[in-house]
Amino acid sequence: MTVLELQEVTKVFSGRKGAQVRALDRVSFCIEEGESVGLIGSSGSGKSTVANAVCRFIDVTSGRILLRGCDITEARGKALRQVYKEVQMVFQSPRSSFDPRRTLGDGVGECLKNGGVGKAERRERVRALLERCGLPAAAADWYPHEVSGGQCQRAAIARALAAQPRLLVCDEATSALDVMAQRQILELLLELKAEGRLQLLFITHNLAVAQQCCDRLIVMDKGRIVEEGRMDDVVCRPQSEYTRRLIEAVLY
Amino acid sequence: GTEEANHSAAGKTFVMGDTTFNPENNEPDINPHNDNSGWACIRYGVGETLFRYSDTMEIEPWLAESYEPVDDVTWRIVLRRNVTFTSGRPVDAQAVKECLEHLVAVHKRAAGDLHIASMEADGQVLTIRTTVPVPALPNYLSDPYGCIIDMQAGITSDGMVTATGPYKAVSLVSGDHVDLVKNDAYWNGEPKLDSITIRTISDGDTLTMALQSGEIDAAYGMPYASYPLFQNDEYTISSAATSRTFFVWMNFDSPLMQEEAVRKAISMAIDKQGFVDALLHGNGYPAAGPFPGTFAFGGDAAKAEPYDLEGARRVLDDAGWKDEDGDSVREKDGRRLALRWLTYPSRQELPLLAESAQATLKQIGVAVDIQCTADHNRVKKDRSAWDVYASAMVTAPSGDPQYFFTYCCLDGSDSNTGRYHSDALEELARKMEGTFDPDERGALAAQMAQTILDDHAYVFCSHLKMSMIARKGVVGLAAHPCDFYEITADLDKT
Amino acid sequence: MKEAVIAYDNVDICYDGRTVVRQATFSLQPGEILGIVGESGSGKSTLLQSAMNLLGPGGAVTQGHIWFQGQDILALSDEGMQRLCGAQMAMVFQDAAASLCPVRTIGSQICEAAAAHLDMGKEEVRRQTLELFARLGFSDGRRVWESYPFELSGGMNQRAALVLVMLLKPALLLADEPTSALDVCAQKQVLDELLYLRDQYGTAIMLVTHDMGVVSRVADYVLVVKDGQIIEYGPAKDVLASPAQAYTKELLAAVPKLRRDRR
Amino acid sequence: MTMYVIKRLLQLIPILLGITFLSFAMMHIAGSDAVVQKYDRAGIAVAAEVVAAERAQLGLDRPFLTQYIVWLGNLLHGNMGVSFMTGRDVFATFMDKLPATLLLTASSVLVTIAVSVPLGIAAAVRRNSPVDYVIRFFSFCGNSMPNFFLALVLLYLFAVQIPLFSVLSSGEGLEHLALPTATLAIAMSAKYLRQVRAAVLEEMGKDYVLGAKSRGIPFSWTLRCSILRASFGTILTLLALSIGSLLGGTAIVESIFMWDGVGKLAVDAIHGRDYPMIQAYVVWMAFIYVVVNLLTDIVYRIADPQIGWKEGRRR
Amino acid sequence: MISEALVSRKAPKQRLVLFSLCAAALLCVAAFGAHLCPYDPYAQQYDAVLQAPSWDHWLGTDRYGRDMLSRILAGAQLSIFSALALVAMIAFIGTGIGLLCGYYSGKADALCMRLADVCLAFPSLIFAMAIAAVLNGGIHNAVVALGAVSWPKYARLVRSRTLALKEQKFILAAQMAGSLPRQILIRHILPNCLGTIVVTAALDIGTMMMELAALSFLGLGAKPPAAEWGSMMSTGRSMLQTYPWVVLSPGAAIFLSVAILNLWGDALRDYIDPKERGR
Ligand SMILES: Nc1ncnc2c1ncn2[C@@H]1O[C@H](COP(=O)(O)OP(=O)(O)OP(=O)(O)O)[C@@H](O)[C@H]1O
Ligand SMILES: Nc1ncnc2c1ncn2[C@@H]1O[C@H](COP(=O)(O)OP(=O)(O)OP(=O)(O)O)[C@@H](O)[C@H]1O
Ligand SMILES: [Mg+2]
Ligand SMILES: [Mg+2]
Repeated sequence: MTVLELQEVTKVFSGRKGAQVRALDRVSFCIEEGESVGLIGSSGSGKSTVANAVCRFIDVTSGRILLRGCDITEARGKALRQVYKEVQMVFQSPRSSFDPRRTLGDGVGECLKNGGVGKAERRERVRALLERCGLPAAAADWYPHEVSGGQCQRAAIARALAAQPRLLVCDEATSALDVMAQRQILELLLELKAEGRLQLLFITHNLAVAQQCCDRLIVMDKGRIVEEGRMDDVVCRPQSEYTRRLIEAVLY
Repeated sequence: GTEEANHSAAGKTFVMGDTTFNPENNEPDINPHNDNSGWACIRYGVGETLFRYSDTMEIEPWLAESYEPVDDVTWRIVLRRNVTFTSGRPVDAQAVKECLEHLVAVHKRAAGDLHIASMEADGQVLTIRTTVPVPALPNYLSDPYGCIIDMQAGITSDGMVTATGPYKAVSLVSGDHVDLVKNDAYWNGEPKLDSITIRTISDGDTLTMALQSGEIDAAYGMPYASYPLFQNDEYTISSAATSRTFFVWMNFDSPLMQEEAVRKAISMAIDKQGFVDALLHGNGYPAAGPFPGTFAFGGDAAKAEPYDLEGARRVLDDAGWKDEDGDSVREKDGRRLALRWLTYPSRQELPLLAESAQATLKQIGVAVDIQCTADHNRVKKDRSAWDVYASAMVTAPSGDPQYFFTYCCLDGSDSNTGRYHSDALEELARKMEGTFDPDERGALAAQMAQTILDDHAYVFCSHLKMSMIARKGVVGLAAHPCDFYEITADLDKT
Repeated sequence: MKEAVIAYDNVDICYDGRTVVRQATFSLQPGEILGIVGESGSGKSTLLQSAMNLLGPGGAVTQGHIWFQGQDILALSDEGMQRLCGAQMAMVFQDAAASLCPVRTIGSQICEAAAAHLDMGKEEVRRQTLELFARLGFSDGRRVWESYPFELSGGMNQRAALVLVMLLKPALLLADEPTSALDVCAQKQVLDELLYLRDQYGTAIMLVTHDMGVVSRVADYVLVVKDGQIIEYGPAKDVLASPAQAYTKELLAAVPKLRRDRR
Repeated sequence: MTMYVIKRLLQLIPILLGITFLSFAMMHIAGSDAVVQKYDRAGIAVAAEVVAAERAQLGLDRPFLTQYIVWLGNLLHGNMGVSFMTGRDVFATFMDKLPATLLLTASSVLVTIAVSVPLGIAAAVRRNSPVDYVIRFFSFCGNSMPNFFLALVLLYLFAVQIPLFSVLSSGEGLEHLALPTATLAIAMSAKYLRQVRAAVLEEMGKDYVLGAKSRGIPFSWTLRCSILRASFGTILTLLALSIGSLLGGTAIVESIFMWDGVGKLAVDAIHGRDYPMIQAYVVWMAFIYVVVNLLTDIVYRIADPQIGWKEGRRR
Repeated sequence: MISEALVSRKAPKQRLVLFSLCAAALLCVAAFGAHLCPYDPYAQQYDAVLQAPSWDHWLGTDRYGRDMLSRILAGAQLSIFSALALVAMIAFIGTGIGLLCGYYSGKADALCMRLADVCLAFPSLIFAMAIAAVLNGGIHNAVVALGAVSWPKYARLVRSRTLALKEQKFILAAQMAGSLPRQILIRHILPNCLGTIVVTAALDIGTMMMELAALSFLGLGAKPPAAEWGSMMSTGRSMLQTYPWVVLSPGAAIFLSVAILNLWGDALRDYIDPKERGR
């Protein structure tokens, strides 16, 4: 069954002085059940915009977004909250995604609280989640401005996982992490994936990382999908010129 | 240097600050036919009336030479011969007739007072016929609205008029100032100043400081608290008692107030002297009856209850009002002796009176709940909402005593706010209507005043003292009991 | 030996009494590139920030000295610091977008920085910036110049922030994960630019990164930090080839590698 | 943007209808009318017929709704009626006094900005230092002093004790503007500078301030170009709000300084139940508010690029 | 450097404690002031009117010969609590409306804001008079009347903050966590506006004391002989030159309360900002 489907999604930002930026240009793809999709592309190619559109942070200019067959292109209010039970996102800039006046623990525990989980249990679960993402349990009492970029990112991942989503959108979720933390998170994601609960839309610049956790790869350039295919096919036999250049530039 | 040059160019100038000359007071200009603007017209020496009040508030001729009632409804008025308007037109009966015709056409209050049916002009002789007998017609014609103006010269859009006074207006900004210059052809002596500016200064404290800084030569309407600043050799204060009276109305619709003992106790428990001395800083006179001592029929002509707390307590004790529950408020038959005292703040003295009375009444075991509201007129109409109403009224605006009783105390009175009724008073009032002789009217007035005092229907607390403060060197500026006359040909500055 | 551009001498750094960096000692000569690696939260950013006195209200250097071209940075007045910052040493923040003012365009912020340190006309600044933008792989530099930070993608902001400091040609560049949000092509261009900067102007660079590929490509020296402690410090080749510490070995082993063969 | 402005200006119509109706209704609820009020103040009693005649003359004997509709109809013909208190044309009187109030308001706002923005910033930048405490001390003083008190003290000091200025203003001239402006500006600055301080402090905690510092941008530049620009919205909103209270608060100052403006006119009209004049004032205030708020909203949107011209995103 | 760091981190808490104590003392005076009076605050004595401050009467006497100090103590309750109640009310209502309007911007928002325009533009005097007519006098109704026209200030202020805040990432994150709008408003947006609100509200206390005094002219405020500070000040205004203590004593009382409450507000603002507070 298809978890997520984008049909001809186009997004045009109109700038201040009337300038228009076509951030997405008729983007269509889908994520099947049990499948994880990697999204790569040069910076500014519209990856975050895809993520934002999927999570309904921006309204798309045209096209449809379907979640398990339901049209969520214009979901609002209650319907949107229903969507967020299934879809979660890890933001590119983790620090600004935490309320500066609340602790990381509050942030992570927010969806549990909304779900009616009691205080003591919530505390326990938050600590467990943080530890699972490689943070000390004490991190629950830290404020966003007090932690390092990587620590904040881990908390953000913990927050997203707290909701037990079916689809996790990771916008460069691991690029601020050191390699060991990165591996730890990837293992966690793979584990969840293996349990069959989680589908990933994984945005990254690190092909190697994408290779580890994704089954399929989509390559974007200038708001368009230039290549799509099974991971290994794309990596070993890139079809487009752009993908080839991308793969060749990998250093390690 | 230049200042002196200015001075000589403008001649002798005089600046007067006045708090009342403004639209808020319905005195937007000096056109006597517009609302209360006649006050400004007459006060500032622009206009003059046919008759005027003497210092003892008796009518004497002014622009008129003499008058006589021909019958109950006919008056013959002979005008002075040598008077001209500043336009140059002589003041004759025709001019006066035109003026009065216009007045009654546009000024509702004047029309209601004068009841003019017709007028005849013949040289200097004006004959006025009224629809009903108006014994006080000369008094009404002395009201500021009766200033005689030249209707041919007309009324300017600024509200300036051409009249007969020692000064004539040259420019006027409503609510700000009016500039006057000397009327060289004045009939009654030569004005001594070349020009006068009347500045509207609505705020008492600004007035104080303007006088202190020497920007004005004289001031009208000084706040009481400022008097100590001017009680020295640098300034002269001229005062006169006016008929503006602070008094209390008892509400005869209120069960509490229907009881004579309560009314009597209240009238004995208001410290009039203390109020005048401490709160008005001496700018008033304790009142006995409705009229001040400057009137022949006023002052001690009527006797009020003296201030006597012990006596008041006895009165209440005797009437069965006792403080049984120890809350220092008396009660009887389960009712507390608590008065609702209605008053309003636009006269600054009224809240003071209320608080003063509250304190003294407390001492005799009467609680007072003060409702001091700008909206008193509406509250007043609901006679179940108050027991005592304190107000400030001019009791004899035209110098005639009938006015007060007619409007405030009789069954048919429009303003008998407390629904007071007395057969004796009705009888006396009927008598007064048919009496034309001023002395007889005065005697009747004294009787009437005594009647209402004996009934404890009103408590007259104080008459206001009207004062003007002038810098040293200003002469000829004297307060007048009727508060109409300020600037005269005698005014001078050295 | 030339005078070091920057030298840390037994530096301890605390936040609220909690020591997060201990006894850091190292130095950097002009034209050298130092790669700093280590797990997240180990104090890398803190190390960089301390060089610019940017630790914020709760942080402080509690021991040791930081010498910049022979001056004790910790003893410098605010004005002295302000003169050094930007012109002599400049920093690219980990969260580049947040370090840019949200209500001003990229262009105006670049002009501002140039006006503070360079004697250059506005047009000239713009020309040079656009040139740099192009070299860093922007297809439409002019739009970036006129954009507000929130209108740009993460990587674009990061490169814009980099251009901002490269324009000033500082003697020391503190780069906190300058390429983390960049795709590999752009990353390559950025690294080339950094090397160019070093070669052309002798800029010394402290580079914090998680990407071992980046370290091996550009760094002359490597510093490995763990829990605020420097556990390994030496020439990049040596450290990468034969790490002395177990932790470093683990770190290297954990680097994900792209499998290019078909399974 | 043009659409936006047009839309907002169109909204003025229902506002005017609502507010004039409301004030009309309220004045009626408040009881007593112009005639009663007049005799009351004068302290003289008159015959009921006289009162009735005067009321009829002013149209006060008609039902309340009729009065309002008549007034509205006249307004559509560009006629705001004549004042109950002075018998003069309301519009002419009002327009006559408006420039004085505008001048006073404008000068006070300018002085307020000139005083409070720098001081507010200084207090924020040097917060919890002696400078900050001194500035705040004066702000508390200004805040706990009623306007009349300040006005009297200023007059006493600078016109009576040290005769720098005259007590009575004789119309134009900067020196006459000085004291009333000072009174209003001191009171307003006292509030405003604290709010500027708060807004600037808020902004100073943001990361980009550190960023600018790291680039060696002098703090004054950051302050001017970034911090102020970012807190501009809040500062401006506050300013717009205080312009309103300023316009309302000029009455007392106008009467103390003999400044012949609309503030005093309005208060007198309210006390005298001079409906046509009150309506003129209400219309004017509504207009001013809508325009000031519109301007703020426009400037706010220009200053904060993240808020677009569409009324924000709905969720 | 170390000590400086420590001072700046600890200070917000210390300041908050200090000013909270001051504020508590003020409220105690307000609550129990009536019992501390050296004289009967209502006893008139015409032989001792307008006496200058002396050992017998520390702050002098007023024109009825009442002891000023006693009156100020006795009036503290009414003055402080009514101003506090009023400010609390308008801050509460205004903030609520501002939050909703800012968050849900749309037709309702436009409507509310125009309503706010109307309220702001509406001469409060007229409104107060109407209230006086309908509800009769008394300080409670004065509070209601003033409240009804003063809330828009907070509404506008909070709305503009909300507009800016709701675009922030952490609000998006909260939405993702399934928080209802009301939860987002209360948990995230409100705390982030609180600084501005607290500062403005603390400032408003002095203003409102004066406004309440102005209404007493209409018969809406405190009833005589109650000693409300604002009214004491305005009724004594013309004595500024001759008997200054009559005006200055209540003025000083107002100043003191305003200063304490403001300092407390600032300290609170600093404290609720975790960046200032430290761990
Ligand atoms: N709010 C906005 N207003 C205008 N333009 C925008 C806005 N948000 C994004 N864009 C533009 O849309 C394009 C795509 O941006 P997006 O953030 O999706 O890129 P990305 O692929 O995530 O890049 P990166 O890897 O650098 O994060 C960019 O050109 C960007 O400038
Ligand atoms: N302002 C602060 N107040 C208190 N503690 C802080 C503050 N900033 C950072 N820390 C703590 O200091 C330690 C080091 O943080 P730092 O930002 O230097 O880490 P980092 O090495 O840069 O990590 P990353 O790679 O994740 O960015 C962390 O444990 C962090 O929690
Ligand atoms: Mg992105
Ligand atoms: Mg870091």
